[in-house]
Amino acid sequence: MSQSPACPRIGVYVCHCGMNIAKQVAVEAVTEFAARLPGVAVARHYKFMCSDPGQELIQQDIKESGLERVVVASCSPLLHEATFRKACAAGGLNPFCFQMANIREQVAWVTADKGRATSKAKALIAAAVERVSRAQPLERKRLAVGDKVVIVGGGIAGIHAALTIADAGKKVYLVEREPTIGGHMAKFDKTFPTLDCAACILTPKMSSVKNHPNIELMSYSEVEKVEGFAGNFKITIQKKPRYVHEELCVGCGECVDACVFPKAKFPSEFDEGLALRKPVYMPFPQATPAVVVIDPNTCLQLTKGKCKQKCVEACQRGAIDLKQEPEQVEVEAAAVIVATGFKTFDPRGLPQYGYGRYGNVYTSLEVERMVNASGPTGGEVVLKDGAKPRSVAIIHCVGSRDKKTHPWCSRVCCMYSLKLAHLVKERSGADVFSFYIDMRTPGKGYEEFYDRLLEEGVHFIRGRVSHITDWAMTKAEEGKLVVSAEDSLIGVTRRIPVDMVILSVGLEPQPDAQEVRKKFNISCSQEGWFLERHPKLAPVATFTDGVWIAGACQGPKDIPDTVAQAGAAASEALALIDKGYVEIEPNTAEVDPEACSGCKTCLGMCPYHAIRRDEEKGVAVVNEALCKGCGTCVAACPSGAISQHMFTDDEIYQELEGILSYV
Amino acid sequence: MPGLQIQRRVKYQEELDADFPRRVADMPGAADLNRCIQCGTCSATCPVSSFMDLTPRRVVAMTRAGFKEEVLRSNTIWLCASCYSCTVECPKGIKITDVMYALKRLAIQERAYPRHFPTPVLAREFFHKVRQTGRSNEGQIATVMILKTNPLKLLRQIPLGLKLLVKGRMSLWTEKMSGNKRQLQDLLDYMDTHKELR
Amino acid sequence: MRFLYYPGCSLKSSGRAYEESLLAVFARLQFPLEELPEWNCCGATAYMGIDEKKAFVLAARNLALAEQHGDGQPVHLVAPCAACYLVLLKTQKYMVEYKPIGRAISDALKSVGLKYRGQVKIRHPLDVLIKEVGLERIRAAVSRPLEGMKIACYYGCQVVRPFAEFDDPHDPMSMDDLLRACGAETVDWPCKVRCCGAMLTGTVEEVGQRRSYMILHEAMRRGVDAVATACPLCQFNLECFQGPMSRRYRDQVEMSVAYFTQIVGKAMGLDERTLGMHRLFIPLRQPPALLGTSHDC
Amino acid sequence: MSEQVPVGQPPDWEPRIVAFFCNWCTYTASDLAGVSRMTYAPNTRVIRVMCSGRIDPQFVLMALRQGADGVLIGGCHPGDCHYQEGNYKCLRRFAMLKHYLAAMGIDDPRVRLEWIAASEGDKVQRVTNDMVQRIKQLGPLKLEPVCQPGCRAMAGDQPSVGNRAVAADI
Ligand SMILES: Cc1cc2nc3c(=O)[nH]c(=O)nc-3n(C[C@H](O)[C@H](O)[C@H](O)COP(=O)(O)OP(=O)(O)OC[C@H]3O[C@@H](n4cnc5c(N)ncnc54)[C@H](O)[C@@H]3O)c2cc1C
Ligand SMILES: Cc1cc2nc3c(=O)[nH]c(=O)nc-3n(C[C@H](O)[C@H](O)[C@H](O)COP(=O)(O)OP(=O)(O)OC[C@H]3O[C@@H](n4cnc5c(N)ncnc54)[C@H](O)[C@@H]3O)c2cc1C
Ligand code: SF4
Ligand code: SF4
Ligand code: SF4
Ligand code: SF4
Ligand code: SF4
Ligand code: SF4
Ligand code: SF4
Ligand code: SF4
Repeated sequence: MSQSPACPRIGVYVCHCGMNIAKQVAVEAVTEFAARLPGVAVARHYKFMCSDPGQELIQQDIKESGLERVVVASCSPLLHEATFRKACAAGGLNPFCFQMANIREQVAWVTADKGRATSKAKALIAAAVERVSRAQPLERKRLAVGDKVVIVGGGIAGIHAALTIADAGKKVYLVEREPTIGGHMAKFDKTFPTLDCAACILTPKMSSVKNHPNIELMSYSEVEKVEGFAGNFKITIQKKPRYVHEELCVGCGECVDACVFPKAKFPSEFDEGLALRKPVYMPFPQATPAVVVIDPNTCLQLTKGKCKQKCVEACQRGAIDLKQEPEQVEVEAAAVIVATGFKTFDPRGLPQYGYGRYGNVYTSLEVERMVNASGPTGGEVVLKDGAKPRSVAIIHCVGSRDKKTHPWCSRVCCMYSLKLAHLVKERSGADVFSFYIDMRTPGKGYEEFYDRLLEEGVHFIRGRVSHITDWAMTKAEEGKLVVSAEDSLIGVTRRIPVDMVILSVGLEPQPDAQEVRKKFNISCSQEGWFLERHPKLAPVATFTDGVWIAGACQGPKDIPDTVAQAGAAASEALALIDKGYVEIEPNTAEVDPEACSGCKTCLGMCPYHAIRRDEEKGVAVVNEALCKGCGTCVAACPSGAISQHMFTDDEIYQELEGILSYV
Repeated sequence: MPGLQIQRRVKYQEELDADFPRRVADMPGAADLNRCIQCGTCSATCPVSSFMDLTPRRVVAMTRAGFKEEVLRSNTIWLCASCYSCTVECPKGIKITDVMYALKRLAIQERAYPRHFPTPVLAREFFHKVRQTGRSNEGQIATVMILKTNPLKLLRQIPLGLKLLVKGRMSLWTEKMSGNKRQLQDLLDYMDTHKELR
Repeated sequence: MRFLYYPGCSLKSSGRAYEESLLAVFARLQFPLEELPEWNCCGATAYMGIDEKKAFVLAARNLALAEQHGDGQPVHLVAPCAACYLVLLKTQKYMVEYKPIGRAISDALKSVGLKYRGQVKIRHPLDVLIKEVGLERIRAAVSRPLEGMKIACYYGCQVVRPFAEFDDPHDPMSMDDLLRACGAETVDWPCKVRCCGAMLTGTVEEVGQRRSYMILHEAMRRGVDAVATACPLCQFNLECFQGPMSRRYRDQVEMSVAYFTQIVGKAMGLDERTLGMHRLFIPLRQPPALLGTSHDC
Repeated sequence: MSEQVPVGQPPDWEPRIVAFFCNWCTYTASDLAGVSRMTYAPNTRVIRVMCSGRIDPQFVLMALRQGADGVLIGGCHPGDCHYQEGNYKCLRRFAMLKHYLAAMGIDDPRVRLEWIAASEGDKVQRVTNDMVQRIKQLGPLKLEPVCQPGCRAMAGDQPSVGNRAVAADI
């Protein structure tokens, strides 16, 4: 067959994807169809195109049949375009002489009727064949990358990632919006399933962060703006005024004692409101940095503008500065790791559980503080009146597995409920009743932990609690909180009077997840968790190169999984830095000076100011290094002078024609 | 509406016997009761669970939760044939057969078994016979049992008894233990007098 | 090593054929079993339901006697009745596992001048035949191989469950191996260890007999000539209620149910009376090939 | 509810819809619909562009001219554009295009702009089904096949697949 440039030799490969595609699409028929399309020299179908033999098939045909263009009809290009481009390159073909037809995600998986799925697949393949005939060989450009990483969120995820990267000798900016790092884990006394002391394993890591020469800890700070791209981000960080000079304060606490408020008066955020603090305070003894902070909402000077400022007087180091202003810092980073964690469900949304109405209904997080030896009660489990509870109910799945709140399983609450059952029993000797829907304990040593709790004699009742009430129906219920549930394993409804109720609240995305996501140009799942590139194969990558996610911001998870992800994100960031460069997709715009009328329409279109006018020649010129390939200018040019590589008008019209020439 | 049976099905905590699970768990073999994960393997493997009012799994759950009345009055503990299937299959190593024994004993102690229910009666007969003679006599025990529980049935059993007699498989006199019968009785009496042993 | 024989109450009454055939087979194999003198009831199932400790003490007395009998030598106590076998094993085990039980039993034994140090090994005849005698010796003793005879081995509950270690509790094979060594064919069937109804056949007939019926029904469906048992209660339940069962379930139930020792004895050419064959309600069905012919010469 | 087939329309007629989806949001969403196995009407054929800002109104007109019965444009929600504001530009062009289409007598539901975020797989399903439904009610789009500059298929300088090999396969 003769090879004319107008009609290059095309190879078409139809993937079965096991049965994923083959079940809905008649792959043989589609292949026969493809074989008869103009320019197609080879058409094959194969079980798994992305597998090694599948890729070799392409390489071999390029070499043996002299293919000049390749079309693979398989899954989404977002998944495997890179794979097949590499295969083409390995076969000696320019990787951009390639086109993918998405017949899995957009055909086989979404089409009920087999016949119509087959037709749609044919149309998409016809389109790809038409389009690829117009494809042009292109070159990728390389850009050098920096060697610094910004990590957002100083929970265990952020801390672990920061230490990993810093230990590898790279600079880390750890941005935490609270006055201290530590996240949720810092609040716990013990962690399941080993019951090792949270502080014992966390605080050494926290102080390593503070002391590490490669880590710049930016607490009480938030990311304002992110510009740039993988390898070369420019990030603006806003430092909130602490009203204390961090570098001067040594955390002696003199100022706290001296404050005009003689007694702590305001609910402590760190202690979930179970303890009180002054306007100037240290969140908790091991806070990192070990520096006080002055709360602008309660400090007299900062609210009323009038105070004796005893604190200022007390500080011998002159660390307090009530006039401190927010500060903006701009840093460069090659990579970003977002590790902003989660928030617990607010049970006020479920009034039937009486949180906020009955004093002795607590959230799990409050009880975490209560059982903490350095917490507000010194580790004692006590009721509001100071007495020890004789019986305690723990309610699982509060705000989880419920269409009305959150449909998902929060994954850690079964385990932490078991942990709290153990701690409460140990500290108070109370009878503990645990109400669960399913006991979810998948993890190393987790089922064994459940077994241990069973043995300890916690009363497990399978049934979701309908309500908690102080309406007594019997003598024994008087003065108690009564928990109502069907004991679904025994088959009767039960009312159990208890002194204290713990609500095992679920995990939900941070309330500002949407704003954070926009800043970093990453996506959220429907529920609001940050979206990973692939749930199995790229769990810490995002769709934005150079931005990784780790920990509970990606979905509910426990500390072991969080740390695993943090390690993964850190090593992916390090891999990028180590590689030293990024490759830029050659989908940039180009102006044809012959056609350009110099009207300047395009200049205002480009969000990246990538186009300027060559005053001498009177035409527009695109700066390839700045162009990100959106194509907006192309659509705008009245003279049709701009084209976008990989998305030329020609290619798109061709694709359109392919689609419409076939039903 | 006539015929509509209405029963209160809620259980108040004070109606339960908080001590009951401990009493059961204190008996040999029943200690692991709490570790039950309610998987139901015991009920599924039990050859007679299809006739039980409470499946073995529910017996475990209810025992553990203190449903003493319901458990001791259930037919389950008497239907248990001691086949040990459940004990072998239980993923948590709970000796359910022993739990059933423990419950039988408690039911007898508390006189909470169905009147005229043959099994407890049979057990008592057996008990007396062994004390007298050191050995049991199946034929005699069975006869007494039937007389005490369902005398009419005895008539139906006559042909079988006769046949056994003819084949030499049943004797009307009791085979007695040779030798030191006193020793055996002393042994049993010792257990009675030393209540602290139980 | 001494092998003492613990008959238990059943082998002296309803299970007499078991004792007769067992002793005859062991004698033929020149493996003498000596009856434990002065033994008493093992305490068995029903007793557990009234007074567990007394049940244990009953069993323990037998163990103490056996140990005494050994004069310091290891003693094997062979208990053919499944219930006896289980109770003896259970007593031995619980005496060690549950300290209070162990202590109470020891004290009681002491009060009558007995002592048990745990030196007795409790064995089931199937265990002894396979592990001590060995299939080789058994094959050698077979004079009239049971060619063409198809047997369903029924182990029942308590022989391999829950304490025995000589065979698999789900799919025991010892009896199958034994009868195959005797030339018979054995079937792979799902009822080997399913419960026969135990005491319920007499106490709660509708429950107990249904168990037995289902087992026999399956045996008939699989076209066997006989069901071989290793427990007097199983044998009794499966054989003696076939009449009532046939009426209750409107299904003619007729199936030979014999002790495995009777069948082994047959293969060894032992005399019918010695094997207690005359005590069976339903004579052991034999394939025509075996009738009348004699391989003895 | 039975579907009403408008008079004069072949009973087995199925509308053809061309969809231009931006790479970052809507194309990802339609992948998500696939991953979530949400079945929907197979009438749409997606053309992927990097940004909805790349969509030239010409593309839409060309699609209609070449036989599409409808065109769906999908982009990121306002404020979410991967390229900051390409979707606003798209919106502006779309408004203009609508005027033009109205003048040409093309019914409103045939050309539709939807903001569909990467997480909104269900919206892809909903919008597609709804659009197919509406266009079915309108029946096939009948345009005078006027040949325009740039319409190479019509001008005959390019062999159309439909005209040649494929026809027999349908
Ligand atoms: C009651 C309870 C008990 C638990 N017990 C256990 C247990 O025993 N064992 C176990 O393995 N797991 C347990 N977990 C789960 C555990 O809390 C999580 O796995 C872990 O905290 C996740 O860590 P993280 O770093 O991803 O998130 P977080 O701990 O939530 O940390 C996120 C950090 O990011 C900061 N941040 C958030 N947004 C921003 C922003 N925009 N800019 C800057 N900083 C930001 C936050 O202030 C916080 O410091 C428990 C959870 C709960 C609710
Ligand atoms: C039936 C089944 C279904 C599953 N379905 C899913 C699912 O749908 N989704 C999901 O997320 N997970 C699923 N899983 C879990 C999934 O299989 C595991 O998470 C995953 O396979 C773990 O990968 P791995 O590489 O750690 O181990 P493996 O897949 O076990 O790979 C280990 C490799 O190491 C090799 N190897 C072992 N020892 C040596 C040695 N000494 N030297 C050299 N090589 C060695 C082995 O040959 C093997 O190739 C499923 C598991 C099973 C059993
Ligand atoms: S190429 Fe895509 S469609 Fe084909 S086997 Fe691989 S994943 Fe499946
Ligand atoms: S601000 Fe001054 S007084 Fe207060 S803790 Fe810091 S160093 Fe001490
Ligand atoms: S300014 Fe006044 S109120 Fe504020 S921290 Fe200092 S002493 Fe306290
Ligand atoms: S982990 Fe347990 S408590 Fe938490 S939502 Fe899931 S099932 Fe409910
Ligand atoms: S394609 Fe987009 S980024 Fe590139 S020059 Fe044009 S408008 Fe600017
Ligand atoms: S819009 Fe087109 S014609 Fe106008 S300056 Fe830009 S490239 Fe030239
Ligand atoms: S021992 Fe009793 S409860 Fe257990 S399976 Fe056998 S009959 Fe059922
Ligand atoms: S088999 Fe064991 S764990 Fe399962 S329900 Fe029965 S007793 Fe409980």
